[in-house]
Amino acid sequence: MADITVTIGKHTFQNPVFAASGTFGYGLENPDLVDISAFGAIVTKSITRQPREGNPPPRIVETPSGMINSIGLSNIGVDKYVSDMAPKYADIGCPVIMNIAGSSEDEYCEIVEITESVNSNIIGYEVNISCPNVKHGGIEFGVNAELTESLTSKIRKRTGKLVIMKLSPNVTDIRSIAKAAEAGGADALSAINTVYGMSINPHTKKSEIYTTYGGLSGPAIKPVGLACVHKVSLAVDVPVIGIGGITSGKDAVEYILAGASAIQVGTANYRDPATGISILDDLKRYLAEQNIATVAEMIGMVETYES
Amino acid sequence: MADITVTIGKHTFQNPVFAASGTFGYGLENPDLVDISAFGAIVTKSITRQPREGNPPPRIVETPSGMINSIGLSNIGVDKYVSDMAPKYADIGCPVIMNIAGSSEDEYCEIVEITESVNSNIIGYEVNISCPNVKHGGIEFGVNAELTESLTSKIRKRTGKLVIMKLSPNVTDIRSIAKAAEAGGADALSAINTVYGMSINPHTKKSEIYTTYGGLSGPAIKPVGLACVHKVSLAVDVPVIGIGGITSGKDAVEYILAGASAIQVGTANYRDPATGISILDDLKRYLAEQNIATVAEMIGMVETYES
Amino acid sequence: MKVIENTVVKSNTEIASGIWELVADSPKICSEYRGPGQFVSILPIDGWQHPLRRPMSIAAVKKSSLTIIYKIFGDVTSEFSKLQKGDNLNMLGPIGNTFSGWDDSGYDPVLVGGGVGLAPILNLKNTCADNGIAVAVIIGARRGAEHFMDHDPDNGLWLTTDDGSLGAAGTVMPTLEDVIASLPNPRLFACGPEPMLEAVRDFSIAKGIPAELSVESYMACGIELCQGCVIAKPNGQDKKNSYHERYSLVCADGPIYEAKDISFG
Amino acid sequence: MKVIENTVVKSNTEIASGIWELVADSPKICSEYRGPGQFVSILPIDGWQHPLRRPMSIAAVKKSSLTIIYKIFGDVTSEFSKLQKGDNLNMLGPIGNTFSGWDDSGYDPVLVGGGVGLAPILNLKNTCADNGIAVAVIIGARRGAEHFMDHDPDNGLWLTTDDGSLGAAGTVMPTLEDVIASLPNPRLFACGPEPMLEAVRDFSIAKGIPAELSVESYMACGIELCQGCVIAKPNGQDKKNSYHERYSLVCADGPIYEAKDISFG
Ligand SMILES: Cc1cc2nc3c(=O)[nH]c(=O)nc-3n(C[C@H](O)[C@H](O)[C@H](O)COP(=O)(O)OP(=O)(O)OC[C@H]3O[C@@H](n4cnc5c(N)ncnc54)[C@H](O)[C@@H]3O)c2cc1C
Ligand SMILES: Cc1cc2nc3c(=O)[nH]c(=O)nc-3n(C[C@H](O)[C@H](O)[C@H](O)COP(=O)(O)OP(=O)(O)OC[C@H]3O[C@@H](n4cnc5c(N)ncnc54)[C@H](O)[C@@H]3O)c2cc1C
Ligand SMILES: Cc1cc2nc3c(=O)[nH]c(=O)nc-3n(C[C@H](O)[C@H](O)[C@H](O)COP(=O)(O)O)c2cc1C
Ligand SMILES: Cc1cc2nc3c(=O)[nH]c(=O)nc-3n(C[C@H](O)[C@H](O)[C@H](O)COP(=O)(O)O)c2cc1C
Ligand code: FES
Ligand code: FES
Repeated sequence: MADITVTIGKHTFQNPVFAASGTFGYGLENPDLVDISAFGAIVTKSITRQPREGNPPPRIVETPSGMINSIGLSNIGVDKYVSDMAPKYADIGCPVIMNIAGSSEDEYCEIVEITESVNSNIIGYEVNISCPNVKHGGIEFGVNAELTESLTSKIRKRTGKLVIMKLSPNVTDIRSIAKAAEAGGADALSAINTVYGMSINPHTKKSEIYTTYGGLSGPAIKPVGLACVHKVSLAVDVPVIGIGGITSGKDAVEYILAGASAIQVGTANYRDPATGISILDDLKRYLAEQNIATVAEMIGMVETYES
Repeated sequence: MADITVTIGKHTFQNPVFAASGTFGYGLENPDLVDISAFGAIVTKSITRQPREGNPPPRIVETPSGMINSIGLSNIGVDKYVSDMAPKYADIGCPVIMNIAGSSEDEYCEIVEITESVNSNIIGYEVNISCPNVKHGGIEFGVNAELTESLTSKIRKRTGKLVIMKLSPNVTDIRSIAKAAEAGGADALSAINTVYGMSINPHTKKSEIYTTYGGLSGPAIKPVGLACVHKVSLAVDVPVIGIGGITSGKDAVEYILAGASAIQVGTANYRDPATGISILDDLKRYLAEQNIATVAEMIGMVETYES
Repeated sequence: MKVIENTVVKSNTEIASGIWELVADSPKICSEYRGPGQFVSILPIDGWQHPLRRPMSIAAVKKSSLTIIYKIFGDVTSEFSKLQKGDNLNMLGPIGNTFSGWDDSGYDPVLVGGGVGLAPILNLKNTCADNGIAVAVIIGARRGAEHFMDHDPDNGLWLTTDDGSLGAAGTVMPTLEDVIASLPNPRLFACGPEPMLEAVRDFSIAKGIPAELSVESYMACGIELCQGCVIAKPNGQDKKNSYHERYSLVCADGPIYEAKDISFG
Repeated sequence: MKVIENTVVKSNTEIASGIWELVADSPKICSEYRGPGQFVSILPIDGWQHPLRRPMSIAAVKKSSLTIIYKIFGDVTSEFSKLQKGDNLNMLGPIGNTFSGWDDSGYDPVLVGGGVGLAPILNLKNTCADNGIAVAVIIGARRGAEHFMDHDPDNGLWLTTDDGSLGAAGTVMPTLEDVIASLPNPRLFACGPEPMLEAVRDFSIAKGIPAELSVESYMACGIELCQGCVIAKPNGQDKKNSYHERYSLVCADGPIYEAKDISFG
């Protein structure tokens, strides 16, 4: 059988299929529906310094092959996360990556410091600098290379765990942000977070999302995520984690060929939180059919016409 | 019956439904399939200074609720356009907007000068500064506010006809580009051109587009176009023409409510070049049902929760 | 416990204008079912064009048969209406809490339903009947063609129509006032469009009558993952740093709420 | 003239493993049809999930009946296979040019088809038969189950399979060489997968035998609007500022090309 392990920073994951932030809760909500130990890793909902209610409804609307959300980082806050959730990860059989968001460098740093101060099974941080539906939820970092580098290096100083910066596609030049994160000391980059989108109800003439603009996700954005991952993976040396519209093994293969060392399943979890497991089965079948011995050698293997 | 005329610059159009550049040829290809005189206006394929073959195949691939193209501005060039095509517009019963693209200010200006030097039924220019699949096809202007303003003012100086700048969604801040185009003297802005996208064939492991990245269009990008149009229409005083994933009257209504004075139908023409006509019928029915007297009063009428 | 089950359609029929009843063989979900008020979330059958499951109240559970009643609203419900006996339909459920107190002999249950809010009300009505509990039922619709039951006040079933074409003219509210006038200890159970729920809510609070409302909200998951399905709680507004005090997750804490515990946009 | 027509399915049957034949009532397109080689472009039936029409060669036209033969390849052709008698199918056509010279009595037509390239070859074969023209036909497939005709060299029909399970083993090329050996003035007509077309092309050029190939390319519109469906022309490579000299639009100038006029990626 093919070797499906992948290495990011100093961690080797049993497989490259992760669950994406905000689409898998804290990993503890549906033990009966999904065997979490089958995943390469799970990434938690963004955790902030203080608990947050999130945005008023409507927070969700469906669009063609996609959906817009504006949850507004609703979460229990780092204190409660560290005291109530983190201990439960002791025996879930799957590495947990904590996604964090903040409105200032201090806030991000405090979250890391608090988490580092306790013993936990959290193996690293995915830093959300790309949330499109909260005014001060990190996006001001994600669109600015200098701020990205500075924030990355401050977090880097505070932890020996994995530091993964999560990039926004809503920028003119994602490569420059990616390079800044790498320069700041990131172990890896995740791409992409959601794309700015809007939807209107023609009957009520109202915006279908409270914050007017929200984040577009799902199959509709798969081509956008693939382009970003390919660009970023050529621009940096650290591993890239591919996200955006992944629903099948075929999609996962496209992302890995484009340059992703691992992938995250987002919106598809809402139809079935076990989607990641069927993706993994598809991926294994693909490797067998194609006689590919390791996932590692597939990474970035896409053949382009021009270079 | 409701008044469906809309005014852009000094032109009043019989209705707000236009055909989008690159999806309706030169407007002359399929006289039997579509009654072109029913449209508010048609926008031609981008015309360049010299004829262009365009990119090598593959140029097209389907994606979930969308498609990626990388045509590479294949066109007959301005000289032939002005001599062979423009005269045919004398009696097609529909205003024609000429879309132009170039790799330098001079090129754009020469195209305008050549076109201005002859008598024609062309009522204005839509300036493509947002083509994602040609290295020097205008996108370097569309991502830079200063270059946008300078190019707009140079074109403005050369024509009394409509000048419409066509914006790219692939930027961090579309408002700043929009404001620059307005400052440069544009009569109107079109938004959006296609979104960067990529697709890979897992069996061949090849890029499905020759240029690796192409432009994503179709229903998948409707939420992106709507968000851009809403943002831009709040940022500038000139009219905005909404484009992106419009397939139905419902879609057109959403764009107008978001702030579009007119809309363009793109990818949907490939299924049926008469889509614009059915959109118009839907729109009229909507106005009647909602007791709205004029399209003009609908523009930007969306009710948002926050302001 | 919630399960995802590939159910098998047993029947799918139009029971009133634009209103369909679908019965599916669904042994796993049925065995987890806890009572009227719960719902399932159904996978669209057109691939990924519509990424989100559609929540639908459970209208009946009989052995391994699960019934839903749905109104053709848009693309996905239109597709559902084409399903035929033997086709598969992927459901997630049962989701949510249940109506409570209807089996408390100190009360006289009054059930109010309207539009697609009919399913859980019918379910509760039939469950009460099975348990020998007498109830009053009021069902509203815009016009007679949308009703599929008979106006039969003598047997405790009142129909209303906005256009007066069947039963009492007007909304359910005047009929509700009439009905409770003769009941010593009414307890309300309502499900229907938001204006109806709001009217029932305000009325029940004003009169001090206990009421349970089944509410709807836009859902991406139905299983506490997305945080999308929130409804505002009137009593939790002011906390500065709080979580789930101002907003409640309908898929986890609902869809049944006491009238005083929710407010409408 | 091209038309868009809402055709009505008359039959839809699996004629070989994964290969389906669909007959539709299509009076408008049939009345515009000009001969073997032309194709239609068919609207997917799952809404906008698949935005692009699917090009399919015309396999036969009889009065107002139009036949296509399709292979289940992906989502859209899978959906097509579920169509039933009476269902609608929206087609745009007829598109493209036709095979030529097959009715020239100076030549001996040899038809070569493979995979989904079968449809136009069958069409040409039957049209020749209707016109009393004798032809040799060679059809290739990977395995016997993909064939639906009988290997019958005595009547001018050769089948080949890659795995040798039916007819001659191997590709169509050895059989083609055998067949033309006995013909005074062969003229080739081919449609099939790219490797087959390339082999026929190279062979015909090497032997100086005239050949027409029906090619495929990815199409967004089929009506000259998108400029997507290009194929490279070997003779137009060097112009600096040219339009449609290096690339030809398959939907406008094809799908039939003389072998020497095209090159493959
Ligand atoms: C708890 C609950 C129970 C419900 N029970 C029933 C029932 O018993 N019978 C019935 O006919 N309907 C019921 N609904 C409503 C039903 O889910 C919608 O009518 C259905 O989703 C419409 O889908 P559509 O594609 O046909 O229409 P669309 O055109 O997609 O949508 C029309 C409207 O349906 C609603 N809707 C669409 N998608 C969702 C979603 N993912 N989550 C919530 N709402 C959505 C929105 O209000 C939307 O504006 C219930 C909803 C909820 C939340
Ligand atoms: C001129 C022409 C004639 C054809 N005639 C036939 C025929 O007679 N019988 C037959 O079975 N097939 C024919 N094809 C091929 C047929 O169009 C594809 O098999 C079909 O589109 C597959 O669709 P799908 O959704 O099932 O598969 P998908 O999974 O979408 O696609 C599989 C492959 O089909 C091709 N394809 C998909 N969309 C298009 C498109 N819009 N334009 C062109 N190719 C596309 C691509 O190569 C793609 O990789 C023809 C193609 C062309 C260009
Ligand atoms: C409802 C919802 C909530 C999300 N919440 C978060 C979040 O809290 N933090 C974060 O970094 N990303 C969040 N995301 C983004 C996803 O992790 C992912 O980047 C994005 O949805 C694209 O992947 P997909 O198309 O597979 O969903 C959220 C996405 C959705 C749909
Ligand atoms: C095949 C194709 C070719 C296009 N060519 C041009 C072009 O030449 N010039 C231009 O300004 N826009 C071009 N566009 C962009 C469209 O005009 C439009 O902005 C975009 O497709 C979004 O609209 P849609 O989703 O309705 O297609 C092209 C789009 C497609 C799909
Ligand atoms: S529907 Fe997703 S949390 Fe309730
Ligand atoms: S398919 Fe669009 S130009 Fe040929």
